[in-house]
Amino acid sequence: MLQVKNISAYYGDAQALENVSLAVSESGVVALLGPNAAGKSTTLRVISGILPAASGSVTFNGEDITTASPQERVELGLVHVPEGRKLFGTLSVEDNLLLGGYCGRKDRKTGSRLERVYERFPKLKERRNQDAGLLSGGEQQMVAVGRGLMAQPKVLMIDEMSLGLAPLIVKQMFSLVQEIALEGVCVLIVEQHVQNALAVSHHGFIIESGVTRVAGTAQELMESALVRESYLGH
Amino acid sequence: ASSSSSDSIKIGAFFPVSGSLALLGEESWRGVQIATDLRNAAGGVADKSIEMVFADVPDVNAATSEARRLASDSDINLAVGSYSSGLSLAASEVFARGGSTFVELGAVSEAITDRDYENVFRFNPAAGSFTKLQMRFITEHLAEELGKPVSELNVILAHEDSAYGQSVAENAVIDAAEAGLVNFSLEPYNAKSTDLSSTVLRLKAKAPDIVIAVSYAADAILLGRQIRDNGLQLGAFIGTGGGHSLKGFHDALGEAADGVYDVDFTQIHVNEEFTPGITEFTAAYEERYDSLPASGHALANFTGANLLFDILEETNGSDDPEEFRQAAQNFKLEIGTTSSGWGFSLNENNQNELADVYVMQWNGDQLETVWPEQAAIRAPLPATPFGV
Amino acid sequence: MNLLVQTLVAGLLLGGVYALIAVGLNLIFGVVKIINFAHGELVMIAMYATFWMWTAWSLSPYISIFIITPLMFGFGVLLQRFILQPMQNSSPTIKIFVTLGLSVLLQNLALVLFGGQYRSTTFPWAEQNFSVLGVTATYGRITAFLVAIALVIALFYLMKKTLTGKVLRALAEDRETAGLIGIPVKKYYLVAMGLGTAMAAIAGVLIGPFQSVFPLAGAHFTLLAFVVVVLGGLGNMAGSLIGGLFLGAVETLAGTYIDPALQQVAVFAVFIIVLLVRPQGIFGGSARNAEVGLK
Amino acid sequence: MKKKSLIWTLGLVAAAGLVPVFTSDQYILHVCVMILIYVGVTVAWNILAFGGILSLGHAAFFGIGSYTVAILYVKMDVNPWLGILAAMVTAALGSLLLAVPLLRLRGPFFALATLAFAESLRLIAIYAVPLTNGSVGITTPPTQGFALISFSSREPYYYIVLAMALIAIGISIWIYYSKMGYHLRASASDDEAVRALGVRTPRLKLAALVISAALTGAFGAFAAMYLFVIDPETNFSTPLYSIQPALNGIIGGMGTVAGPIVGAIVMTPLGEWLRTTFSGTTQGLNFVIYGVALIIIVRVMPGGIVSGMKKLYRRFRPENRSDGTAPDASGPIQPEQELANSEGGRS
Amino acid sequence: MTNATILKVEGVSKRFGGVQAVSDVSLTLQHGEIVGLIGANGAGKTSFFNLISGMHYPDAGSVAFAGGDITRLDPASRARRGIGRTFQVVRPFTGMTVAENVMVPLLVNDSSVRRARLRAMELLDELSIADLAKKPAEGLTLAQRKRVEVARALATGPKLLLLDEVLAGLNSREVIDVLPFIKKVRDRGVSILMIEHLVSAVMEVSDRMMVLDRGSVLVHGLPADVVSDPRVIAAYLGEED
Ligand SMILES: Nc1ncnc2c1ncn2[C@@H]1O[C@H](COP(=O)(O)OP(=O)(O)OP(=O)(O)O)[C@@H](O)[C@H]1O
Ligand SMILES: Nc1ncnc2c1ncn2[C@@H]1O[C@H](COP(=O)(O)OP(=O)(O)OP(=O)(O)O)[C@@H](O)[C@H]1O
Ligand SMILES: CC(C)C[C@H](N)C(=O)O
Ligand SMILES: [Mg+2]
Ligand SMILES: [Mg+2]
Repeated sequence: MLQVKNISAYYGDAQALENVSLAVSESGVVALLGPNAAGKSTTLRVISGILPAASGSVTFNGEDITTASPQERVELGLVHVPEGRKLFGTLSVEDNLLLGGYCGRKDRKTGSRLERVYERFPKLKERRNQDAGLLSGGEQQMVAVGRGLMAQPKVLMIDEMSLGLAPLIVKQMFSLVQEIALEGVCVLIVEQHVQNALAVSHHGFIIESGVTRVAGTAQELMESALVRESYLGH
Repeated sequence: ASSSSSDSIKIGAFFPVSGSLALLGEESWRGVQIATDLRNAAGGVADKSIEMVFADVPDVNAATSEARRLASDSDINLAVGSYSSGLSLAASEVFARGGSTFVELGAVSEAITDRDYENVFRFNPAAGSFTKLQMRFITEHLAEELGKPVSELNVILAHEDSAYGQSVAENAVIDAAEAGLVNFSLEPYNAKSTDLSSTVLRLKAKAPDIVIAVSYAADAILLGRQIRDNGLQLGAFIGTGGGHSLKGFHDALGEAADGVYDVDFTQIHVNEEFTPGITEFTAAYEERYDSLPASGHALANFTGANLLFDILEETNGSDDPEEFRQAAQNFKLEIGTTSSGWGFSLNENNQNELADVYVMQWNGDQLETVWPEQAAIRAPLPATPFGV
Repeated sequence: MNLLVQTLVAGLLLGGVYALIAVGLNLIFGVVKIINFAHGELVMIAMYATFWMWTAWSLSPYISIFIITPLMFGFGVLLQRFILQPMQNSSPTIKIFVTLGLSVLLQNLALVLFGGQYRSTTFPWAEQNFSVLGVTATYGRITAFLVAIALVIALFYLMKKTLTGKVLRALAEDRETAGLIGIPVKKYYLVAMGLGTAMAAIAGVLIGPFQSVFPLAGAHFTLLAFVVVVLGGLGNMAGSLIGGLFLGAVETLAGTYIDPALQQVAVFAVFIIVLLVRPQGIFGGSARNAEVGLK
Repeated sequence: MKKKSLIWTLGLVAAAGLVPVFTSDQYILHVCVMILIYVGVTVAWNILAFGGILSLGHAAFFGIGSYTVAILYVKMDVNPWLGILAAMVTAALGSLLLAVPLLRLRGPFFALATLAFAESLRLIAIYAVPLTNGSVGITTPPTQGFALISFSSREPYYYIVLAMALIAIGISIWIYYSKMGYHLRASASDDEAVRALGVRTPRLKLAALVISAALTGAFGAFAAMYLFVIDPETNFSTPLYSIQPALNGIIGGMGTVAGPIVGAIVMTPLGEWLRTTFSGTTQGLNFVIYGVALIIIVRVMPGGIVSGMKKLYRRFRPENRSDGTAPDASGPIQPEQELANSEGGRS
Repeated sequence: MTNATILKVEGVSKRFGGVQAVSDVSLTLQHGEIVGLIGANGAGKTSFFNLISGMHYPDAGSVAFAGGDITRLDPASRARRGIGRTFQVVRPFTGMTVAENVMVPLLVNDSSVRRARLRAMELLDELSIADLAKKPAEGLTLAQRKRVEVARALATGPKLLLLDEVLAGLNSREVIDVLPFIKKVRDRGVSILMIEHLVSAVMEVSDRMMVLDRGSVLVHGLPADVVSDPRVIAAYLGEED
């Protein structure tokens, strides 16, 4: 459904991506792995359109969206939950969620989508009127994912999903991701918890120094020497 | 040493035509241009044509800078200007210190000629002329009309606090005391105020018989409107040139402006026998700019420029500072012989003692000269200023 | 006593004008994150428009406002689209200087086009006096005051309750993320700048009947409007209203009871003192809020 | 790099020193003097900018400096050289009035406070007639002599202000490369983090403010002697001495060492040239062009001329392009730096 | 307070508006000890750090460091006395290179820029980011920035180091590389208080662990005891599946 072919990208004069390719299918969890500075976040930025690709192409459902604006991509169902949550701190939790549904606001189903997010994160319902900036890290991550869900994604990309979250929450997040995937969404996660990530995904990609090194099923990756050596440390 | 080329005399001209002084700066410069063109058309000065080298001086820094630029041109030993006292002080200082001549044609601050510079002249009336005439008008005319002895008249001078207002106010204090106005006080306000409620309320609290105002354009209008809106009743209101001479003042206040007195440089509605040459000036102005002069500044500068040309005629076209000073000191004209009605005679400070201002009164959209008699086209009429 | 009341009334009416100018600035400052030093010039343009429509076509300001406001909205949109938007990624300081350039440009363009003359819209109804118990005010000023209040309430509602308002607030906080979640950022910046400019226009039209217009007519208001915005709290429309009224009162009270020549000094002194006591402005949220909001 | 920049600097200084040898045109020298005054004030302004502090109120210090020397000289007969020193002291003391706002307000809020501060001083200078002569201002006496900093030709003024500007530049370079510079730059980026590392930023910023104000005061004092007319409208002028130095700094490259110098050298003659070229045509046209030019310059080179030039330079030397390292930070020219590290300036 | 006690926090509390972020927390840290601080998101860990480092002042309670009371001292003075910290949300100095970032604290006690530069390089080398020295700090990835953050904190020459989630964003392999470094720092005599969600990692290096829950101390003890405590499992770790 989403296909990224041979992209490269720069920050100013510095090259961050050299040759990254990946493809994800209709639903399920896909893990994007790699050491620090490999270019994982950058890849997501290129896919969501906030950083232009210097070369290569991004296609979504067969449509070439390499030069589309971030809004157009969100409308198509390509949604990015950025690293560091990036909530609107002075807006209430509910307003943050509502804004996540901005692109779909015309279908008048925003209300029911909101209810579903609250069902999934009852804690957020409790805090609906509180400024998002005052939540703890875990709660903020929930709002961030909830905000992403409000856009009715077909592909949901979550950067550093479990960063800074308590183990309990991390577990919740992983099962949440699986649940979301079951509803026919493809979830692309960038994770440092490699083992956990591969455990919930069916596919994985490994990027190193801006180049896709390995692609395969989660099983294959788990068993590959490279992964065991450089990510799991055993 | 005069080095002007044989067929033309180069004269520096400093006026603010941009920035906050642009309006009357431009008017003043127009007066000089008309005088120059008319004189050149009539054969120039001592068979030389006059070439004005213009410099826009929106602020004091620009004035200093431009004065230095023109003064460093070896062909320029003489300059005119400048409408605004602050600019004049700066530009003339540069010229005077460089040993060249500066002739002020429009700024009124006494400080300009009080510095004892040999080569700084002023041909137009200074602030003291304004206040002396105001006090005379009050004691000789208004006191009687308002039916109060001079010593009982409550007179307030409201002035903006730039160099112009400050200079007039300082003179007024002295002249009021001399005139026996014991009940005289000052109300300064900031020239850039966008609201003068406080000033008007203070005036109201003091219940004056007469208010004298020293204002630029926007504040003149504002003060008038707020006096009207607050229903401040006055026996008489006397402007001091500046904003109160502007057509815009009457446009903004309409009938409410009728009856307001104004002491200023000669305006076009004046006894034309007293001001020979004024009709030519008015015609030339209208032809060039398609409107009547916005205030008396164009005429004052026109008159001053002509005086300058007359003096240059005496030096046979030489702009050598020493020769010029001699000629200027010796040059005399009777009152009533120039287009502004002024005469010419320099005092020891190089101030033209025979330049004067007149009392005018708004009537319809005309500012008519009403006092003293020799310049007047009609007698002053009693009126309720600002329609209250 | 009457003097005090009259002074206060004059001050509040003046404050209404400040508030009117400040709300537009608040929107631009708060959302587009631009210190718009040309804000006064936007007011000035509207004043000229009012004057010309009145002089040329005898259009009352209270009618021409419905023409000028949308036109100025468009002007704001154009400014944003062609001048400010290309600068959006630059540092705030750089943007300040673009607006300064704009202010110099507009002031002098007015001078080139209209000369330095002082022009007044003399609409008789606005000049009539309304008087209660010896306290007087003109209809023009009262109208400006009432519209200021109405406008602030409308804007307050817009920002708090409508989606547009929420989007604007989100933009104010983090424009990159707003773009990321699918909000057409540029479009909303156009809206914000357009709205801010329209507010300035409304202010310009309404003060037309009692304030003369000339090229520098707006310049004076810019700093004052900033003072109001900062005092009232960034992004806080009600704060701007109250801040404006407060400053208007301070100005006239200081003028009447201390010295008119020092009334601006009093305003600035109060400004600095208030900031020291409450850096987030009188009505800014908690310190934490302000920090999040201003990132 | 270090050596190269040293040679460059010496070359420039030598060239500057030689200007009067090549021209005796008093107007050109005058423009050069004005350029150097602006170099001085901009460099002083920029010391605060190292710390990410945007002042739009340097006219306050400039004016205090001007008035100090003028009042001391004209009213109390104090030698103007001493007056310049006194001006530095009064300007520094005056800057302490901004101490509390400096420590409590951030970004644009401090900038607005400084703007209001300078405006207040201007109004007070108008009001305090017995001390300042109000709007009429003070004119220094024409008596000439080196001891009185008053000359008939521009050359001596030029050398004096050149020396002052070099001292100011020297101080600014010294600060930039010393402990204080590092701490200021770090504080520009994140004041709280730098405090957590042991830097006493209140003291640091205050020191920067006081140094900046004192230097500005010195140039204000020199300008008073040079322009001999001192009045509130000019010497406390917001456009001339608050906005213009900031503009020079930003156009040159804020917070860099070379930026303000380049900015002042480019902007001062530009304004002069526009005025002289277009005056006498349509009134105000020169400022229209100035405004347009300003917008264009800032738009084309948002990081300032210095970094704009560096970018150009790098473009023409492709081998330098993608090695991924930052430009050498030890040279006098720094990569572009932004005042506030985020949108709109944080409060 | 014994000689070996470096930090003694007694009964500190802090409230933000309606949230009691920290309530009545006490902790004593011995010289050369590593204490791990864990707890759910929003439990008040970072706030507790802020009370120690002086970013916030406690509403109640006291903080003593190296024998002196520092409850009311400003952050800079605390840093000078030997409290170094990192920020959970990393804060590199933008507009400065990585090396210059590290030079900033070094220049607090030493005015020689040259010496500071050399020392900064040593520190960067120790954290294996020497190759980034000349890079502008804003262009780094999160993990790289965390290392810069640690280098900067170490450069203050701390007696007590407060590490707020410095392992976050590292994968297991990288974590394994970093842990010995933390021990090495401790072996030089620096006491360490670290917040971390990666329980296995904290357990490995910590001498003791403390768990915060909604502002208060839930459990405090040896790592093995702490992680097997049912309250901790319920509130923080979750059931093993
Ligand atoms: N805003 C930026 N400006 C300049 N360079 C950047 C920027 N963001 C990232 N980089 C550089 O791009 C490269 C790839 O970074 P990216 O953030 O994509 O890595 P990552 O794989 O997400 O790493 P991490 O796991 O640490 O988040 C790195 O070398 C980084 O230094
Ligand atoms: N400056 C502040 N103003 C208001 N509330 C605050 C402030 N700082 C923290 N809080 C609140 O205090 C509580 C504790 O926050 P803290 O950051 O200490 O949690 P934490 O344990 O570090 O969580 P995490 O693991 O997510 O980082 C949270 O509810 C948070 O929203
Ligand atoms: C309005 C004018 C009368 C001002 C006057 N020319 C001055 O000296 O500044
Ligand atoms: Mg990343
Ligand atoms: Mg935390």
